[in-house]
This record gives sequence, structure tokens and C-alpha cells, in this order.
Amino acid sequence: MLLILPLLLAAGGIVSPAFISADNLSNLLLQFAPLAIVAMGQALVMIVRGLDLSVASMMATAAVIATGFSGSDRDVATIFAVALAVAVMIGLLNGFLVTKRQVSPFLATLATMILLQGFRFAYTQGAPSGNVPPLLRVFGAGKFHGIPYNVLVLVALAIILAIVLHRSTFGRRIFIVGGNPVTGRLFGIQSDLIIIACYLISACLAAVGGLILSGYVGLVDNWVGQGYELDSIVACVVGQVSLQGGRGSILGALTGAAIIVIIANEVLLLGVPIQVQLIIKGAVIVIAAALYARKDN
Amino acid sequence: MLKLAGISKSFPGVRALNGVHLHVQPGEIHGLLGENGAGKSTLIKIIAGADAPDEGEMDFADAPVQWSSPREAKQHGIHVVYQEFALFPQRSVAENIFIGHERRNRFRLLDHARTRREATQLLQRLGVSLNVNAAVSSLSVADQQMVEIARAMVHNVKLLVLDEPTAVIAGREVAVLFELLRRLRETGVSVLFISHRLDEVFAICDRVTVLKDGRLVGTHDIRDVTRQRLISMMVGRDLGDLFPPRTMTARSSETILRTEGVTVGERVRDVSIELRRGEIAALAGMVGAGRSELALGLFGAMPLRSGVIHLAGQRITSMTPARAIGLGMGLVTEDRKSQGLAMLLDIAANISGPALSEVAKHGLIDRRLESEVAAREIERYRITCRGPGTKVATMSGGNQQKVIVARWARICRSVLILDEPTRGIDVGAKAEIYRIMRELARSGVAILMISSELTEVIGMADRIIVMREGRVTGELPGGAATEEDIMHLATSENAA
Amino acid sequence: MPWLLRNNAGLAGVLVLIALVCLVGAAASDRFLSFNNFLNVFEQTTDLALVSIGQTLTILAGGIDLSVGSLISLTSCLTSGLINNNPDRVVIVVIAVLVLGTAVGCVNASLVVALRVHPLIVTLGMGAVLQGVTLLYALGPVGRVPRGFNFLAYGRVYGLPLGATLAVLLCILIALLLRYLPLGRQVYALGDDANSARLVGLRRTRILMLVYGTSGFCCAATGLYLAARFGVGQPYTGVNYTLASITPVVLGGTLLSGGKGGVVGTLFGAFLIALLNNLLNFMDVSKHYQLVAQAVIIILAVSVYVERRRTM
Amino acid sequence: QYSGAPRTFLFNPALDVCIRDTAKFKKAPPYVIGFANAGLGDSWRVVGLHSLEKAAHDHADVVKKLLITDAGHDDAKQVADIQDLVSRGVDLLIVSANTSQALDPAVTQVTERGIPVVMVDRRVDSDNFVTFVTASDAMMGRLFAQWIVEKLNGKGNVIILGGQAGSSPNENRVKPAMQVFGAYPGIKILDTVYSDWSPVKGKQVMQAMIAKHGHNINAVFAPHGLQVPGAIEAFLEAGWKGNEIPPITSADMNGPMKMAIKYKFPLLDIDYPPAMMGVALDVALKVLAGASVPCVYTINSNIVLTHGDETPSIPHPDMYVEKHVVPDGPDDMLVSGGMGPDYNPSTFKIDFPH
Ligand SMILES: Nc1ncnc2c1ncn2[C@@H]1O[C@H](COP(=O)(O)OP(=O)(O)OP(=O)(O)O)[C@@H](O)[C@H]1O
Ligand SMILES: Nc1ncnc2c1ncn2[C@@H]1O[C@H](COP(=O)(O)OP(=O)(O)OP(=O)(O)O)[C@@H](O)[C@H]1O
Ligand SMILES: [Mg+2]
Ligand SMILES: [Mg+2]
Repeated sequence: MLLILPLLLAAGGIVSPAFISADNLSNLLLQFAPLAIVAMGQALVMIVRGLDLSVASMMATAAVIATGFSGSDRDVATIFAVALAVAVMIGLLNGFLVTKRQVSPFLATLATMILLQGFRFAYTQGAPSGNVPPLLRVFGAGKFHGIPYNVLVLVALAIILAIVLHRSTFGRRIFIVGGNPVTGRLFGIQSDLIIIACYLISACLAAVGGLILSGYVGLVDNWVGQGYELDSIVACVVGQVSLQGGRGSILGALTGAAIIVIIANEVLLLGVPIQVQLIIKGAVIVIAAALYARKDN
Repeated sequence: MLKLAGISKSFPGVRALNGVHLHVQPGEIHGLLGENGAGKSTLIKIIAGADAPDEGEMDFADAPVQWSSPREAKQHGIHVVYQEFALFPQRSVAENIFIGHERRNRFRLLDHARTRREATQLLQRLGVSLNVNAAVSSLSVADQQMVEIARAMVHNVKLLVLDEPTAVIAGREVAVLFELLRRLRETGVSVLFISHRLDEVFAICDRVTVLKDGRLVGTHDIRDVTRQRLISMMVGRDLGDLFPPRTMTARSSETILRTEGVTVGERVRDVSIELRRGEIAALAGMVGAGRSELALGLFGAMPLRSGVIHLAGQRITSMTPARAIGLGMGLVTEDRKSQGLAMLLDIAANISGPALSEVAKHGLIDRRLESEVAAREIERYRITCRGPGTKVATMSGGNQQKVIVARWARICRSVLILDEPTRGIDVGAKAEIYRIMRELARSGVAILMISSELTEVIGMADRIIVMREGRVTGELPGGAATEEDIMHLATSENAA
Repeated sequence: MPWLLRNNAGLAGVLVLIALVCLVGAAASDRFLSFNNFLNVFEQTTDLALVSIGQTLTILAGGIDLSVGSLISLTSCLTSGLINNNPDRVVIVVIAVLVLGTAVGCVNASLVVALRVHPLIVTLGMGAVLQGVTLLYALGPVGRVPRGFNFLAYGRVYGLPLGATLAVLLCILIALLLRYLPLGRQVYALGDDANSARLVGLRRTRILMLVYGTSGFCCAATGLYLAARFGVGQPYTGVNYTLASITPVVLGGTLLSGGKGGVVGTLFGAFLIALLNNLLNFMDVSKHYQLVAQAVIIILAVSVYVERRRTM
Repeated sequence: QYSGAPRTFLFNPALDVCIRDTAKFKKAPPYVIGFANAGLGDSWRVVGLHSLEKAAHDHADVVKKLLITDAGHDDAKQVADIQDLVSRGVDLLIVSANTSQALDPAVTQVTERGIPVVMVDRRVDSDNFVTFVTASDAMMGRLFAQWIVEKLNGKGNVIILGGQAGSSPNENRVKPAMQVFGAYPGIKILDTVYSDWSPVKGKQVMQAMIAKHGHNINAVFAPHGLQVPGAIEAFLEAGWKGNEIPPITSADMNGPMKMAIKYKFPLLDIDYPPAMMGVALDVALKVLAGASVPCVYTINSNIVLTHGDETPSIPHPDMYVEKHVVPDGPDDMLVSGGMGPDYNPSTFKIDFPH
């Protein structure tokens, strides 16, 4: 699975030399980080048989929150606190609906997506306006010797999440519950809490992704992160996270996200017209999933 | 009718079948025997077209065949009742029975009234009365099995394959089923019958084929073999007594679990029982008596509607599995596929599951330690596998069951409930599970064994608690009780 | 029609909600409960109802169709682009577009079968491809439909909105097919347990062709309707329907996991949504809170009634 | 700042200007007026809506009710909204059509029922309305393109940084611009990329373009302002010195002007004033009073330029960026609002009859 990355990079370099320029690769990393962060949360949710369609809306909400203060660095802590607080509420709501009210994840997160959108519109009166603090701009767009700071954030988060998911008892419980919630209960695991925790983590990661994206340009509209909900799901599927739950990995989610970003960049560089870009994207999604989806028996 | 020659099939790392020959003649009931993991279900899947063989030839009705899908096999007249069922839980009984062979009216449209009527008739012929409008998910496993069997009668079969059909049904239903099979035999239908219960094999089969480790051991006329001979063919050695001797010595008078007026789910009413350390108590009753629900209730997997549980000195009115586990309780559920196992994970994870903290430090799992623990259990219970990293989904039913028993036996300190622990288990493994139960009891654990097999109940139990329609109707001492005594309490209207 | 309610507790729920909205509306404005307004809402239900009816089938069969939005865009563009204000071409183009929609659905089904990929991914990919194809055909609003064609979307027959009435008829037809064709029952079976379906020899390919084909047909019908309503086809006209088409299905009591539900509930689900939008307009609720209200209704509708847990 | 008569009126090449008689719509106040808005979502439309609310507030004596619906940029919803507004009994309908063709049948129906319709900002295709209040998209597109051509002396490579492919607000400006570019064989369009009006995507695609074409990029044509700040940042982050940044076009947004002043690169900004929504209400009242109105009511756009970047077609801009910019306002602030100095879109609240 990981093998495809160097292959893609090499192929990219061959068809368009600009692709492997240091600048372009560094920009790729810059664009990769927010999607990867969101995809990791999506992976957790998918492992517990869920789906989180509200991530994009959560990202936009966090980004709007980033512009909601004076725009100076003093407020960064407050911005984080508020954004995470909203994320916690949304994560809890998603988790609550899915576990306690047995709403299907697709629908529950679709509803919270619309809900957040409504509140966001109401809060911004239709369009956000204001400045993003310089510190967030650094995390969104700044680079250290060509390595974007947001990649550092991503790496830190990825290491923590990989340990949590693949090494910790909590992670093991995620897999048990995802494989079969009934078994989870018989193992004495509070399946509901595990599932809620996954939605919570997903929402919080989306908030972090949204804040990073708000710093990418420093301009925020109501649609920051639009498309990330489906892209993150596709990234997970391409990265062998099972839509049926119980299977998946952080590394897979990261690889899937990388593949998506690389392909999007490559078609842009090739100067493929937008129509054909879409066709290629669609075909790649299906083919990648067909190649990598384990044949579940 | 059916002729298999040199069939082989491998899964990653396992040679499930190795050059197997099988010849089923028209109008015979052919038994297929073998230990857990011998390859019986795999062979059946190949016959049914659900799996393709790697090698070998298959003849059906005197013509070479090669199925591309179960559908094709079905069209040629092969019907299979799978060990794990192929039902549609949310659909009605009637719909399930006629799925794929829908009853139509003269406009070629579905005739719902006719479907219901004929479904009722079919079930009546099988001696079960079910509401044909009910969703299959609301039925007990036994009734689900009867629906599966009813389905087999819908269309003209030439070969009927039954994979452990009697594992979940008892007494009367088995008799009805056998009667049905004999009638089919008379009309020239062949039956391939898999069971771990040798009595049944002797009662109904004309010939038997024994598999071991994916190889053919031999095919014999049933009149030419003895019980002992069959067992040694299957196991490869002679087994002593199936039931280990009762050792009442360890049995103390200390009551570890006591319930007062426990009411659970839809049918368990006002149950008061006691379990003492070191004893094996059996919970007997007819299918649907509510034994499984009681077990789930005691373990906290179903909420207590009322009543009190006294466990290990604590008085509990609302039990949860976590609490039960904390107090040293374990539960081997009757349905391993949908309840007992984390199918996607490996043996090690399934064994450590309920006691993760034992193999973890600071919330992080020590994989080495976990593997070691699992390896020890694999050896102790002679689980056939490629090591602690084997995914349980790829294991045979019997070995899966051993994993579950091993899991709970390891951490259980007070009470272990086993719900149909030997369902679908070969004799060798059965003997082993009995031995484990005895050992555990000797170490001071109270064992509650739910079983529909009366020989097992009589052979193992120190004490027999009988339930009927959700209530305890009486208690019998082990050893001395007869099957009649138990049946009397399980069915009689005027029992206590 | 007792069978409608018997197996569909969700349908009862949606009817209760509709009644509730009517009560609130009656209190809010005396014009709300007028017959004319009711007809308007009925008319406004058409597009969502059409696409959701098709979506219901894919969901019943345990799948989902996320290509509906793009397919609607494509068919609406083709409708107006090919007719291009020429009344003589209407019949042939309408037929061609319906055939095309059905064919695209069948391609979805074939891909699901052949590639063994989850339908969510297959149709998502197909959606992107179709959007690209649509933009290849037209980068902006394209063609024009003759004035008379608008009748499909705005016309009234015996006082009833034509398009909406056709949608209801289509819904009833599909409901009957689901109930009285063996293949219809098998849709439910496949959605209930795909593995069992394989083992008992149901023809998965055929069932999938039926449901995705129907979904494609419904998308084409929606595309036609939108071309009539807007007088023109546009490359992004269907975008919102992809996710929107799911809501009426679930409001109408169909389980997203498949195997249970039906199209009649979906029809009422779509009506509830149109009615809700209408009510919120009458109550001068700003668009922002209309979104909130919609989300709350969804949550209420699907979470108040919780089915008894099946296992334990 | 230009304050003469509308240029489109003065410069109109037609011999007669179309004037519409509205006597048949004459009605005694008070009026119920409906506004079917295409949607909000960006600051331009928010400010526009506020200017409409302000106008209603100012005319509270004759306006009994202003009913506002918001279609969220969904044609189907806007058609329904229009039907609902008619159901609620409006005397006149103001419509900002989400798509010019798509709303045509619905608007035509309203007109046929005898209810006067005033279009604002985005019209419908047919002439089945009373009047259209607008600024000229075509003029903006052409002038943007012409300026770029003249800055490059007719020879150079241009990136088209569009909004959303196929959407009418995008095509209405890009199409006229392409006609201009097409007339100059020396102008080469390197790539046409789309930002979907997202600042984030604008930056992403521009970064890819810079990686691909490097210093071959001689100018950037952006028909709207939203995607421009990201594009400028992409240049800066790719290491271009401020004054190396090629000529770029923008509309309404504060950010690009701030950057143009700071980094000294050529910028042409043409405003598309949101105040036209308030104007629409004034025009609506004229219609209901039975006064004649022009068939198209085009209000002026400000042409704003950086110093030293005048060209033959724009010898004298209406003003220079220094005058137009709000130095300490946020980047996404709309400088063309016309709502007065104290106006703040996120806190604005006004009492109007509804
Ligand atoms: N899908 C699979 N992948 C890998 N190994 C498999 C798979 N299915 C079966 N096996 C292996 O094939 C062997 C035969 O299994 P099978 O289920 O046929 O046994 P069985 O005779 O039916 O046993 P039981 O009596 O327990 O049902 C076992 O070792 C099992 O682990
Ligand atoms: N999880 C469940 N969901 C719904 N109904 C159930 C469930 N478990 C049991 N039942 C119902 O309760 C009845 C009692 O079943 P239970 O399994 O407790 O009886 P039992 O005596 O253990 O029988 P068996 O021998 O089949 O295990 C069953 O017939 C079934 O209809
Ligand atoms: Mg088996
Ligand atoms: Mg039981």
C-alpha cells in the first residue's frame, strides 16, 4: 500500500518536471497536512462503523471562530479553546445520536453538518469577516527550511494517534467495538463511550484542521474545508480503512490523503482542463478503491 | 448422484482440503464426520458453489460440473443448510422460506396470501408452529434452524446438504427432521448430513465419510463400523471416558452467586437460584425456556427488570458486563459468530479482550506479553492454528469455541456461565472442554452450564436446575437424575 | 393499504410531523393552510421526491447512490441542450434522456459488481466523472426548452400540478413493483443480508441493476423536471440533491442500513421537507435558522423513535 | 470619485434609451414588497442585503412590509421562494436571480400574474420584468482584460484565475474578457484555473501554477476579488519580490489593495457596488408610484488603480488605491459598501418593517 507513494511521486516527476521541484513538494506538504489531520479522525470514526460528514462544516466553523476575535496573537489560546469547545459539543452530539439514539452515522453527521452551517451563518450574518492572528498564519502557511509548520503539527498528531490506535488499550477497544459492538459489550467495554470518543476526536481534529486552513490564506469564508468530508472518506477508503468497520490504520489514512493531494496537484500541473480533472479524479477514486480494497469475504 | 475426486482447497497458510474423494449415491443419507477444522464446511461450500476448489473434479447427476456461483448449484438441485445460516433477519418467516422461489398468482405477480398459507403448511409438516409474519430476527436460533429446513422443502432438491442441523435443535424437532429426511430418501433424494453427535449418525445415516485434517480417512457402510471405530478414525486415537469423573471433593458450601426474583427480558420471570463454589450446575430446559436470557441477565448484558443478584459478597441490582467481569464472572455465549468473538482480530486479542489491563502498562499494550499469554492458552487447549496472530475469522467453528472458553477460563474467578458450550464441537474437543470445566470447578469456580443435550447435562452436572417458560420449575441432584426426570420438569404443566 | 403502515413505523412518524407543521403553520398565517398554498408545496416537492424515490431503492438494497446530483445535472443539460427550443425534438430527447439515466445507473451497478467496491465509493467516483462529462458538454447554462415544456413543471391538470402528480404515480408504481415482483422482494433481502442473498442464489447483479437503474431513471426524470422548471439545463443544477436525496428516504422510515422501508414513506418525507421550507418562509425565519430547523427535524424524526435493539 | 451621470447611459451607443412606462402598476401605499434573494455567503451579498434593509428603514412611511427570502444559491429553492412570496400577497417583487436562465420561467409567471418585478444584480434572461438594477459585468471583464493587454504591450502570458467553472457570475465577466484577449494574438492564456471563490483554493491553484510556469506568468486575470489575496500570497511565498508580482485584477476587496500598496505591484480594482440593492428598493417605489424607469438601471462602478499603472484605456482612474483602501480594515472587508463610515457588517442591525 505504501509502495504506491514513491511510484506516484516518480510518475509525477516524469510527466511534469515541475512536480518534483522543491517548492512544489513543499507546497504539497502544506496542502497535505489539513486533509491528513481530518482523515485521521475520519479513520477512527470509520473503524467504529461510522462516518463523519460534519468534518467540513466543523472546519469552516473553527475557521470562522479564528476570525471572530481581534486578530492578534493574544487571542490564539482563546480561539483554540472556543473552537475545541464547539468541536467537543459537536462530537458529543454526533456520538450521542449514533449510540444512544441509534441514528445512522450518515444521517446524524449530515444533520450536525447542516446544524453547524445554520449557526455559522447566523453568527456571521451570512459572511465572516475579520483577521486571522499571525501565529495561526504561521501554522497555516509558514515553513521552516521548506518544511511547513503544519506538517510538524500533523506529525505530532499522527504519532500520538498511531500509538493510541495501534498500541493502547483504548485503541484495541476501538477495534473490538468496531468489529462487533455486541462483543465489545460482552468484553465489559462501554461500546457507546468508545464510539462517542471517536466522534469527539474526529470533531476536534477537524477543528484543528480548520484552524490550520484559516491560517493558510488568512481569509475565511463560510466554506473553508468544503469537500474535505468526502475527500477524507475517500482517503480512508483508498488507505484501506474499511467502510464496514473494524479495520484500518493511521498510516493508511495518511497514505490515502497523500495520494489524493498528489493526484490533484498533478492534474493541475498537467494543465488538464477542469472537466477532465473531474473525470480523472472520479476514475482514480474507483480504481484505487478497487485495487486496494481488501476482498472482504 | 455426487462424485468428488481429488478435491483440494487452500487458504492462506492452511490446506483445508487435500485430495478428498466423496461419493454420494442416489437415495442415501450420507454422514460426513470429522473433528473441528477437518474441512467439512469447506467441502460443503465447494459442493454448493460458494467456494471454488483449487484442484479436483466434481460430477453431479452423472455429468462433470464446475459451479460459478451458489445459484448455479441450486439450479441443478443442490440445496444447502449452512452451519451459520443464510437467513434475512428483518424479513418475515414466510418471505425467508420462499425467497428466490416466490409464490406467484396467475398474473406472475407475488401472491402474498398463498405465500403465507404455504409457509404455514410447510412449518406444520415440520411440526413447528410459528407466526409466518414475524421477522426472523425475533425467532430463537432453533426456530431459525427450522425455517432453514423448511426452505429446503420448497423446491425439488436432488441433493440436500445439512451442516450440523441438529446443533441447535433438540428432542422432538430432531425426530421430525429425521422423519423428513427418511421420507426424502424414499423419493430418491440424497442427503449429506454433518453432525458431531454420533447417536444421530447411527440413527439415520446409511454410509459415513470421515475427514481428518483435510484428508479423507475413509467411507464406510454404517453397519460396518462401531462408535469407537468412528471416534478413533476422527481423532486418530482412542478416547477414554467422555465425561471426566465427578470430583465433589473441591465442592464447598460457600455460596458465590445467589439471585432473588430476577426478571430479565421478555420471558425470564422471578428466578431465584444459588451457585456454590466448586460445583457444576446445569441449566436445563426446552429450547426457548429463557436460559440464555437468564445468562445474559446475570452477566449484565441484558438489563435486570427486577430482582437482586448477590455475587461474591456484593448485592447488585443493576449489573453490567464490566462489573461482572470485575467480580470474576465469565460468559461463553451460545452464538459465537455474532456475540462471542471479535472476528476481525487475532487469537491473542480475543483472549486478552476482557482483561486488557493485565497485558498493558500505562494504557499501552505489551504485545509480547499478550502473545505469550495466548500461546500458553493455545497449547493448553490444543487450538489448531498458526499461532497467536491467527485471525479468528479464518478458524473452524470448534476452534473458535475453544478460544472463547480459553478466554474466560483464564480470568474467571467466581462464576463461569457456559451457554451450549459444546455446540458444534467434535468429540475430542468436547472431552477437553469437559475436562476444563472440571478443572475450573476444582479450582473453586462455580460453573453454570446451559445445555440442551441431556446426556451432557447428566454426565457433567452436580446439580440440575430446570427451567420452563422463563421460570425455574425444579432442581435435581446430578448423577442420579434421569432424562425422564428432567423432561418432566421441563415440560409438565403441574411441576412446582 | 394497511401494509403500508404495518411495516413502517417511520411513516407514521413523518405523518405526525407533517400534521405538526400544519398546526404551527395554521397558527402563523391564515394563508398557510389555503388549498392554493398546499398545491404550491405539492408542486415544490416534485424534484426532491423524484430523486429520493430512486435513492430509496439503492438504500433498501443495502447501497447508496452518490452520483445522483451529477446525473441530474447531466440529464438536465442534455435535455435543454438537445431540444434547444425545437418542439419537434421533445419526445425523442425525453426518451433518450430517460434511457441514458437508466443506463448510467446500470453502469453503476456493473461497477459495484465487477470491481467489488463499496457502492458509496463507486457512485462517488461516478459522480465526479459525470460532473466532468457535464462540463465537457456545457460550461454554462445550455440550450433552451420550448415554452410548452414548462408545463411539466408549472402546469396544472384538473387543478393538480402535473409534475408532482406524475411523481406520485411513479412512486405508487414502484411501490407496487417492490411489493408484487419477486425481484422487488429480493431487493429487501439483499439489503438485509448480502451474504445470505449470495448463498441462497439471489441474482445480485440483476437486483443491483434494477435499483441503480431505477435510481438513474429517477435522476433523469428529475433532470427533465428541472429543465422544465428552469427552462434551461445547467451544469451544477443537481449538486445539492446528492446529500439532500438521503433525508426524505430516512424521514420516511427506510433504514439506511438497508432491508427495511419503502418509497411511499420517502414521498411523504420529501413533502415534509417542502412543507417545512414553506412554513419557515411564511414565518419569516431567516435562511440560517431554516437550516437549523431542518437539522432539528431530521434529528427529531429519526431519533425519537428508536427501534428495540435487535441483539440483546 | 466619479459622481457624474451613469456612464453606461452617457456612453450608450443606441440612439434611443429604453424607458419603461409603469402607470399600470401604480398603487396607493403602504406596500408589501418581497425580495427573493439568491443567497448570502460572501460579504458582498451581506452588505447588499443590509443596504436594502436600510432603504426599507428609510422608507418605512410607505413600505408596510419587506419580506425577504434567501435561497442559499439554490435555483429550486428560489423558485419555491418566489412562489411562496406571491402566495403571501406581495405588491412588488425584487429578485436577485441565482441563475439568469433558470429563474426566467418563475419570474415570467409572476409578471404574467400582473405583479411588477424589479431585478437586481442578477437578472433573468427574458425581458419579463420591469427594470434591472445593476452594474456592468461585461464592462468589468472587458476593462480588466484591456488593461492587462495594454500593461503587457499586447504580448505576454496570462493566467485566468476564475471563480466556479460554468457559473454565471464567473462566465459573465470571463467571456467578455476572453473576447478582448482573443483580439490580441500576442497574448497567450497559459492556463485557466478555478478557485470556486474560495481563498484557500485560490492559493492552492496559484501555487501549482507558479510551480509550473514560474516567471513565465506575466499577468493574472481574476474576475472577482475573493480569490486574489491567496494568489498574491502564493507569489510572495514562492519568493517573488513584491514588485515582481505581475499585474493582477480584483474587485471590491480591501486585502489586494493593502498588498498592492505594501509590495508595489500593479493592481486594477473595479468595484461592483452592493449599494445597488438599496437602489433597487428606491426604484421599486418609483414603479409602484407609476413613474417611468429605464429598462436597465446601471449604476456606476469605481475604477481604482495603483499609481503609475495608467494605460491608454484607463488614463485617469476614478481614484487611486491609497484613497480607496481601508488601511486597518480586515483583508476581506468590502471597500465599496457605501454604508457609511461606522458600518460593520457583523454587528449591523436595523429596524425595518417586516
Ligand atoms: N476463509 C478462510 N480463510 C482461511 N482459513 C479458513 C477459511 N475457512 C476455513 N479455513 C480453515 O480451513 C480449515 C477447515 O475449516 P472448516 O470450517 O471446513 O472445518 P469444519 O470441519 O467445518 O469444522 P467445524 O466442525 O468446527 O465446523 C480450518 O483449519 C479453518 O481454519
Ligand atoms: N437478543 C434477542 N433479541 C430478541 N429476542 C430474543 C433474544 N434472545 C432471545 N430472544 C427470544 O427469547 C426466547 C428465549 O430464548 P433463550 O435463548 O433465552 O432460550 P433458551 O432456553 O436459552 O433457548 P436456546 O436453547 O435456544 O438457547 C427466544 O425464543 C427468542 O425469541
Ligand atoms: Mg463447520
Ligand atoms: Mg439459549
